[in-house]
Amino acid sequence: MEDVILEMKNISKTFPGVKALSNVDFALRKGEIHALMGENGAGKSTLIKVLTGVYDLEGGSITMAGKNIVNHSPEDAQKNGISTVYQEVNLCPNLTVGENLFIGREPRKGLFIDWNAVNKRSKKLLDDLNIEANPKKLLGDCSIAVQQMIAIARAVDQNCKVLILDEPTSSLDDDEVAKLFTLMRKLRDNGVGIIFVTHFLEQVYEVCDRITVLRNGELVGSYEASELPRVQLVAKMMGKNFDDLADIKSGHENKVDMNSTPVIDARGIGHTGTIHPFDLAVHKGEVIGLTGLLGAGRSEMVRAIYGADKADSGQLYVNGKKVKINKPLDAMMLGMGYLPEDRKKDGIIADLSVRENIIIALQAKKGMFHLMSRKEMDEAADKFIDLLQIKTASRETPIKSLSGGNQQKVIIARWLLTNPDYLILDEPTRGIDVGTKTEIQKLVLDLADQGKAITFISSEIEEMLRTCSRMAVLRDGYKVGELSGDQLNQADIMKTIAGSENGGSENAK
Amino acid sequence: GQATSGGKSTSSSSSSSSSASSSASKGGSGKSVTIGFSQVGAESDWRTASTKSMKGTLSSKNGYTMIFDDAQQKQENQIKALRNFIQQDVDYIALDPVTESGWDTVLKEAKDAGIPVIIVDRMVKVSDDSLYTAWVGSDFKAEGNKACEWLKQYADKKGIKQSDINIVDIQGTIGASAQIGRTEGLNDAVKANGWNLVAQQTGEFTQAKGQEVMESILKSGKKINVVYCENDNEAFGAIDALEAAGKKVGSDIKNGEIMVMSFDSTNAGLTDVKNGKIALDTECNPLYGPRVDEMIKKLEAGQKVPHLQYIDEAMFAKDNTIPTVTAKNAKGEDTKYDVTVVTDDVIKGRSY
Amino acid sequence: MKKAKLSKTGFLLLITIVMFAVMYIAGMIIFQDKGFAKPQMFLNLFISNAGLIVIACGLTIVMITGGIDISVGSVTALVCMSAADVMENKGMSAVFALFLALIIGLAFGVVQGYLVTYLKIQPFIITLAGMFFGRGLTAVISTKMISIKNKMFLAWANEKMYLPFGYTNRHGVLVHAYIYPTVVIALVVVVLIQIMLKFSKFGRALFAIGGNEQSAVLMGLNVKSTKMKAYVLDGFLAGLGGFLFCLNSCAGFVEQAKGLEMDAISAAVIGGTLLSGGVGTVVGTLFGVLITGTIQSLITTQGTLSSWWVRIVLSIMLCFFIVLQAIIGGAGLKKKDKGKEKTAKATT
Amino acid sequence: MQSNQSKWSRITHAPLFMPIVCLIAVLVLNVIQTPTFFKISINNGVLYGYLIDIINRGSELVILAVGMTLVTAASGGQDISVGAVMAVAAAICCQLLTGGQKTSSTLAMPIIVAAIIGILVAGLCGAFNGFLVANLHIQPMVATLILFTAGRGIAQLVTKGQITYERAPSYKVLGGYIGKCPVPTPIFVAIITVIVMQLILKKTALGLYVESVGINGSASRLVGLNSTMLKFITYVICGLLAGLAGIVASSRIYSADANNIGLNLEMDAILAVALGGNNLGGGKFNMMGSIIGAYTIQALTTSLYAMNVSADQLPVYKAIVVVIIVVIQSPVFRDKIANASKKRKAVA
Ligand SMILES: Nc1ncnc2c1ncn2[C@@H]1O[C@H](COP(=O)(O)OP(=O)(O)OP(=O)(O)O)[C@@H](O)[C@H]1O
Ligand SMILES: Nc1ncnc2c1ncn2[C@@H]1O[C@H](COP(=O)(O)OP(=O)(O)OP(=O)(O)O)[C@@H](O)[C@H]1O
Ligand SMILES: [Mg+2]
Ligand SMILES: [Mg+2]
Repeated sequence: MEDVILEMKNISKTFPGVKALSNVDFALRKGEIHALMGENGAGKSTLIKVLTGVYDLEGGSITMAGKNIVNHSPEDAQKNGISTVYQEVNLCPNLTVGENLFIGREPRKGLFIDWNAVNKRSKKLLDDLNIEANPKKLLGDCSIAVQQMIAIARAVDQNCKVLILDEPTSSLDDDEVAKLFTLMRKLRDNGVGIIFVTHFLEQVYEVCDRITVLRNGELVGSYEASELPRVQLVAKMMGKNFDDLADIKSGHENKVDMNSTPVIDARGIGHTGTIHPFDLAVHKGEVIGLTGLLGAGRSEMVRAIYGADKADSGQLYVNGKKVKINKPLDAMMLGMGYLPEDRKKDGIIADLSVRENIIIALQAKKGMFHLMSRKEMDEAADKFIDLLQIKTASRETPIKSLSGGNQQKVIIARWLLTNPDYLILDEPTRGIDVGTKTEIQKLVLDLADQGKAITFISSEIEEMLRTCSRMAVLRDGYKVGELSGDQLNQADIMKTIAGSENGGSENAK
Repeated sequence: GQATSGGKSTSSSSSSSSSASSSASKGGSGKSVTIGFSQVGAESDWRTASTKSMKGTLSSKNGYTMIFDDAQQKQENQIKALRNFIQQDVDYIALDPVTESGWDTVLKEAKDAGIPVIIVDRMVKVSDDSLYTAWVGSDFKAEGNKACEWLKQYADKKGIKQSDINIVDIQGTIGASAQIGRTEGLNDAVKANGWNLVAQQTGEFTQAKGQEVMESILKSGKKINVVYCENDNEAFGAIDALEAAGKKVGSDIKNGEIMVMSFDSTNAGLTDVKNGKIALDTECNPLYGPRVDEMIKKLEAGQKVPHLQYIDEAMFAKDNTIPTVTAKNAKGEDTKYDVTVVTDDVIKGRSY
Repeated sequence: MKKAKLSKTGFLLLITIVMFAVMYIAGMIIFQDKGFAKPQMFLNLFISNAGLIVIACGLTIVMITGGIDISVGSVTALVCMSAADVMENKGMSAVFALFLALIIGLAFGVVQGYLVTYLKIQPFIITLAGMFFGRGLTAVISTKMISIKNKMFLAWANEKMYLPFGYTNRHGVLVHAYIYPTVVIALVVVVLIQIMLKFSKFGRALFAIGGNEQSAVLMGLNVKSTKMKAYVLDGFLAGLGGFLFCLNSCAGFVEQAKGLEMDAISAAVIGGTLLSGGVGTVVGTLFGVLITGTIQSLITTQGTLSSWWVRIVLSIMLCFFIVLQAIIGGAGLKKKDKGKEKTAKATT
Repeated sequence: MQSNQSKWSRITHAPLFMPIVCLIAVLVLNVIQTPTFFKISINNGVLYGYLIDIINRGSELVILAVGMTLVTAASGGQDISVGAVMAVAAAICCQLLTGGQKTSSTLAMPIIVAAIIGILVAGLCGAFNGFLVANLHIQPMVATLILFTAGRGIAQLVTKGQITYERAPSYKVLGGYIGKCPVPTPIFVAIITVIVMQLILKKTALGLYVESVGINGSASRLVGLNSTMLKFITYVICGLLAGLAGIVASSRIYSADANNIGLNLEMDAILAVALGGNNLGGGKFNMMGSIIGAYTIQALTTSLYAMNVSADQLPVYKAIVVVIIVVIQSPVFRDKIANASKKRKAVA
């Protein structure tokens, strides 16, 4: 125990109506990567925020290198050598990439900030981590994945003793995750203690030395990663045994009639500057996946169909009828639903309650003058809170005080409530725990069985393989292929993505 | 052409000139005189009448080119306008100042550029009086003095003890020179005559505020018999409030009527004087156009003009219970003022 | 692709400057015979607005943090009145008056800053209260106007600094173009603040807070003390600006500088500062002041509008300007985005 | 005991709790100063008393606050042109009634027609603001600054720079009394406005839509809401209500005073919204809070008159009371107090 650098004892935290943490103990050793695991809403982010002074310490103690410390703000935490990447990307969109990396610790020449040095050092930092971004570019103009990488770069560049990463990999693809892991190992070897939160079990076993599990705000226990088998870990997180994910597809028969009129038939749809004209047909009862490297244009493709970015070429046929979609409401009226990829920016309506967030899409579809009765709303909200097991103090709790994963569930509920014929799910499982992830995948297949057409986007190919009956592959804004049946395997997909005969994924370059 | 009161008044100051009634094109020469006129704004009917008078008299028909600027009640805008006039090389600058003070710098600039400045309406206070060529305007303190003197004599005549006068002052916008002068006049008289100043509150020169303030004062339950409103609009509001509360408005203080006094003497104000609702309306004359015209003519002809020139202002009442009052004028000299009885002709002659 | 590198802030600033130049040159052509082309006419924009420039700079700082301060007009009135009062009625020196002006500004900054930063009250409301308070206090000092006759003060106010050019006027007098020291002070303030915004930690922290306050906290910036400092600096500049304003008007009275806050806000916004925070420059603000000043000057030079038309034309021109800026800015930025995407793709 | 406490805490945390407490506090303060403050009597056939004054005089402010709340919620900014728009509506209405005369005691057209035209023109002003804010994405305060400046100019243009008097007794009804009814008409107008607005909010999804758009525009668009349209609508509503308030104010003085109707009322309306516990940054709103806020402000003004506070000090008191109210409403302050008392209990 001599090399424990950070120890938290008896940590508790209450929010109005929720006991988020009760008497949690946690210890981090020097030079280890320590996974913090738990279901959505288990209290992982809260523990981190208490540690770094975002929330006041209500009870308990924090010791670092044997010294009692109290962090009143992230600034204090940084001074004490703790640097953090929080769950939601927290950078300033109005500043450049370079500034975001160095703000608060800018290199100076005399009294003045040395902008040359900022840009040079940023460039180096970005290059070291293989991040494709110009230091002078505005952060707001970068994709979320890049933003997430930048947040990580900022955190690791500070000479810290403790590094905290709260779901840093949720928007990253495999290459980038690999880069991150290399970096994490290097830091570990230099004696930095790393707290790593993720819902990807493979990642945990790939890099972590120890695992601490939380459940419902309580500590379940800390274990050596090598001594805790995957199944047991999941069982500890969920509090019950859990059958592995591998086989959810069985039991669902593929009843898709490829000869029927497609529910959605996009012909030559495109949006200048983001996605080149593409054809895509989705049939009743079909789950079609979109895959490609980061930034390949998957999101742009579905946005063009849904009218989030108005398509400027091509035609769209819905159930064989030619339609014109100018705005999302048009698409909704035609029976579409769209779960956007950026939850914070495009998904949640932060100050509204869970109930209001669930019913808003249906209400918008019904129109201003057909207000749903309070009873209808309550019933709808309760039904989905129950169905998707959304952890919330009540249906009137503002959605912003839910944990990230539970917010995502609310957005899913929002679209299920509108009972769409065609549902677009852009990264629906991002930031969702294993148990729920399986639930969602099952749900997707159930919906397909009910005859809905679904487009599913995910960064995890395994997940798509489990759910999709067909996959479209994108590269650089072009649709480059479609795979189905036997072609649906890792190798073939990689080959198509890479576009070369030798297969295997290369760098995005 | 309807400058009845302008015609009636005689300059109290040294100028012995008879007012030149119609303006002829100056000296017959072809070149017109350029005059930059910076006006306060258009915040009241009174001001609008004043602007009209200036624009009407100093028109191209009469040989002038006027550059008019409206300052929107802001002194800083007037300073900007004056600087602009200087750059435009105007022949004269006429300034109706928003405020009395704060003109040193810019007037010096005008002087340096050799442009004569004529101040109208409000006086300016500068460290060096030679910074402006002439001033013509009203004296608000004298207005207050006159009105109070009238009230004192009225009470004497009707056998009302001065100490029984319970007066309410509905002030103008705090800080405006009209408010300052008229309030001062009243405060002096209250002290001198032993009146009770029951309440003093600003009505901001508007009817709505006048009404609101009057309502509130009435509810305090204090005894009131005179309301001193610092302009006509406030008087209208106060009268409405009084009548709504079941009070009778009139001059018969002894029998419980409440007397309303006012300033400005606009058309509507004089109508209320005639109806007996306003007991005394003290004039404040906005028709400066002919005066300025007259001065410029003299200056063009190389003559001297008096540095200060007060416009003489009348007082209007329903009847001639008090035919004349003697009160201190701006220079502290006792001066005799006539009280005019309002007739239909007087009202008709009011253009504003 | 050079243009694509221009940041949003830079782009808005460029629009502002170009539009100002276009407007001013148009004025010079149209009103050539009315002295609009004289250099002094241009300098007058600075002379008459020196105080406003400084005040608007302070306001820009708090606006960058996403805040606002609508008390500046009242603070100016209070500063002028107090300065006039201590010099004229208390017999103090002009130096003392200047000192007092700065203290008043700082006091407003500290109190408002504390309430906004530490009690998290909405800045609009706090500074609205500040606006009432300042105006009321001005009236408490004196409801009468006070003319400043202090020798030293007038010497400061009338100290012309002649420039080596000018024009010959109608009377044959050669008039040198001139400015007052206030102009120099105002320009120095603009430069200093601009440097501070661009090159100091504090300056960048202001932008970070305006961009996303919560992120700024999580990035470990000391948001509270930065915001507090912003308000204090704003207050200080309001005090200083108020004093410059006083040097221009040499008087104190209750109604002084009424509506100055709106002039300052619109100057800042026209100069490209966003009320929502995170974007802005004081150079832009300077041009904002010059633009509103030029609009006024054009109207005065034209000189035949009736009072109400002055207001209407003033706002039509303001409207034209704001709308044009919104359209050009919106379209330009959109186009730029697309350009950027293309470059991104090219490198991929 | 436990349940008692939680009940109490539920009450104290209700959204309307603080606004109501503040209103009551202001009223109670009055009773101490003016014992007759709550006395209501029948005088001259009508209700008479300070309380009636507050409710009566507060009517316009309430009407404005309703519109301002919606605008604030949807666009996260305020409409500062409402005062000027009131003047426009009043000017048009009176000018139509007098048939272009300066003064008239007959009606040139039915009052209802003139009033509706006036209100519609005000709605048009709102539409102009709405267009700038919603379609051109100009910041609300700047967009409405245009009509804030131009509005009174337009009103003066309509009335030719003079006050237009409509002395027909029937025109006084809206600002006075209906026949023998002892309750002033403006109270009814305010109540009807509030009821209609509450009905709209209860029976349609407008409230939810507006909140949603105000909180997250881009997410709202993706769930099918037309945020441009919604913002536009709130500005139109705000304009229409400002028009209504303008007509009431004009009827009180049976004239159109372009310079003074609604002067500075925009600031009070914004203050009312804030005192009602609403976030001026938009999002969730509380209409009743704003209404209570409006009455609080009127109560404050009326009480200061009742206490015969000298006019020049009035803004000082107003500022102090406003600061006290917003400070005790501030969650941070309440937390601090709660913590302090907890600690004290712990010590005991
Ligand atoms: N600001 C807040 N106000 C109220 N409740 C909150 C707040 N933040 C978190 N909670 C609640 O605390 C609990 C723990 O949340 P936390 O964000 O720590 O979960 P998590 O383990 O990080 O979950 P996820 O994996 O979904 O990110 C949740 O029930 C959540 O609803
Ligand atoms: N804000 C932005 N500014 C400029 N270009 C962008 C921006 N967002 C996306 N792009 C570009 O648009 C294309 C598609 O990006 P996007 O990241 O949405 O694709 P994606 O396939 O949905 O990836 P993922 O969902 O994994 O992030 C890429 O070429 C990317 O560079
Ligand atoms: Mg979390
Ligand atoms: Mg995407």
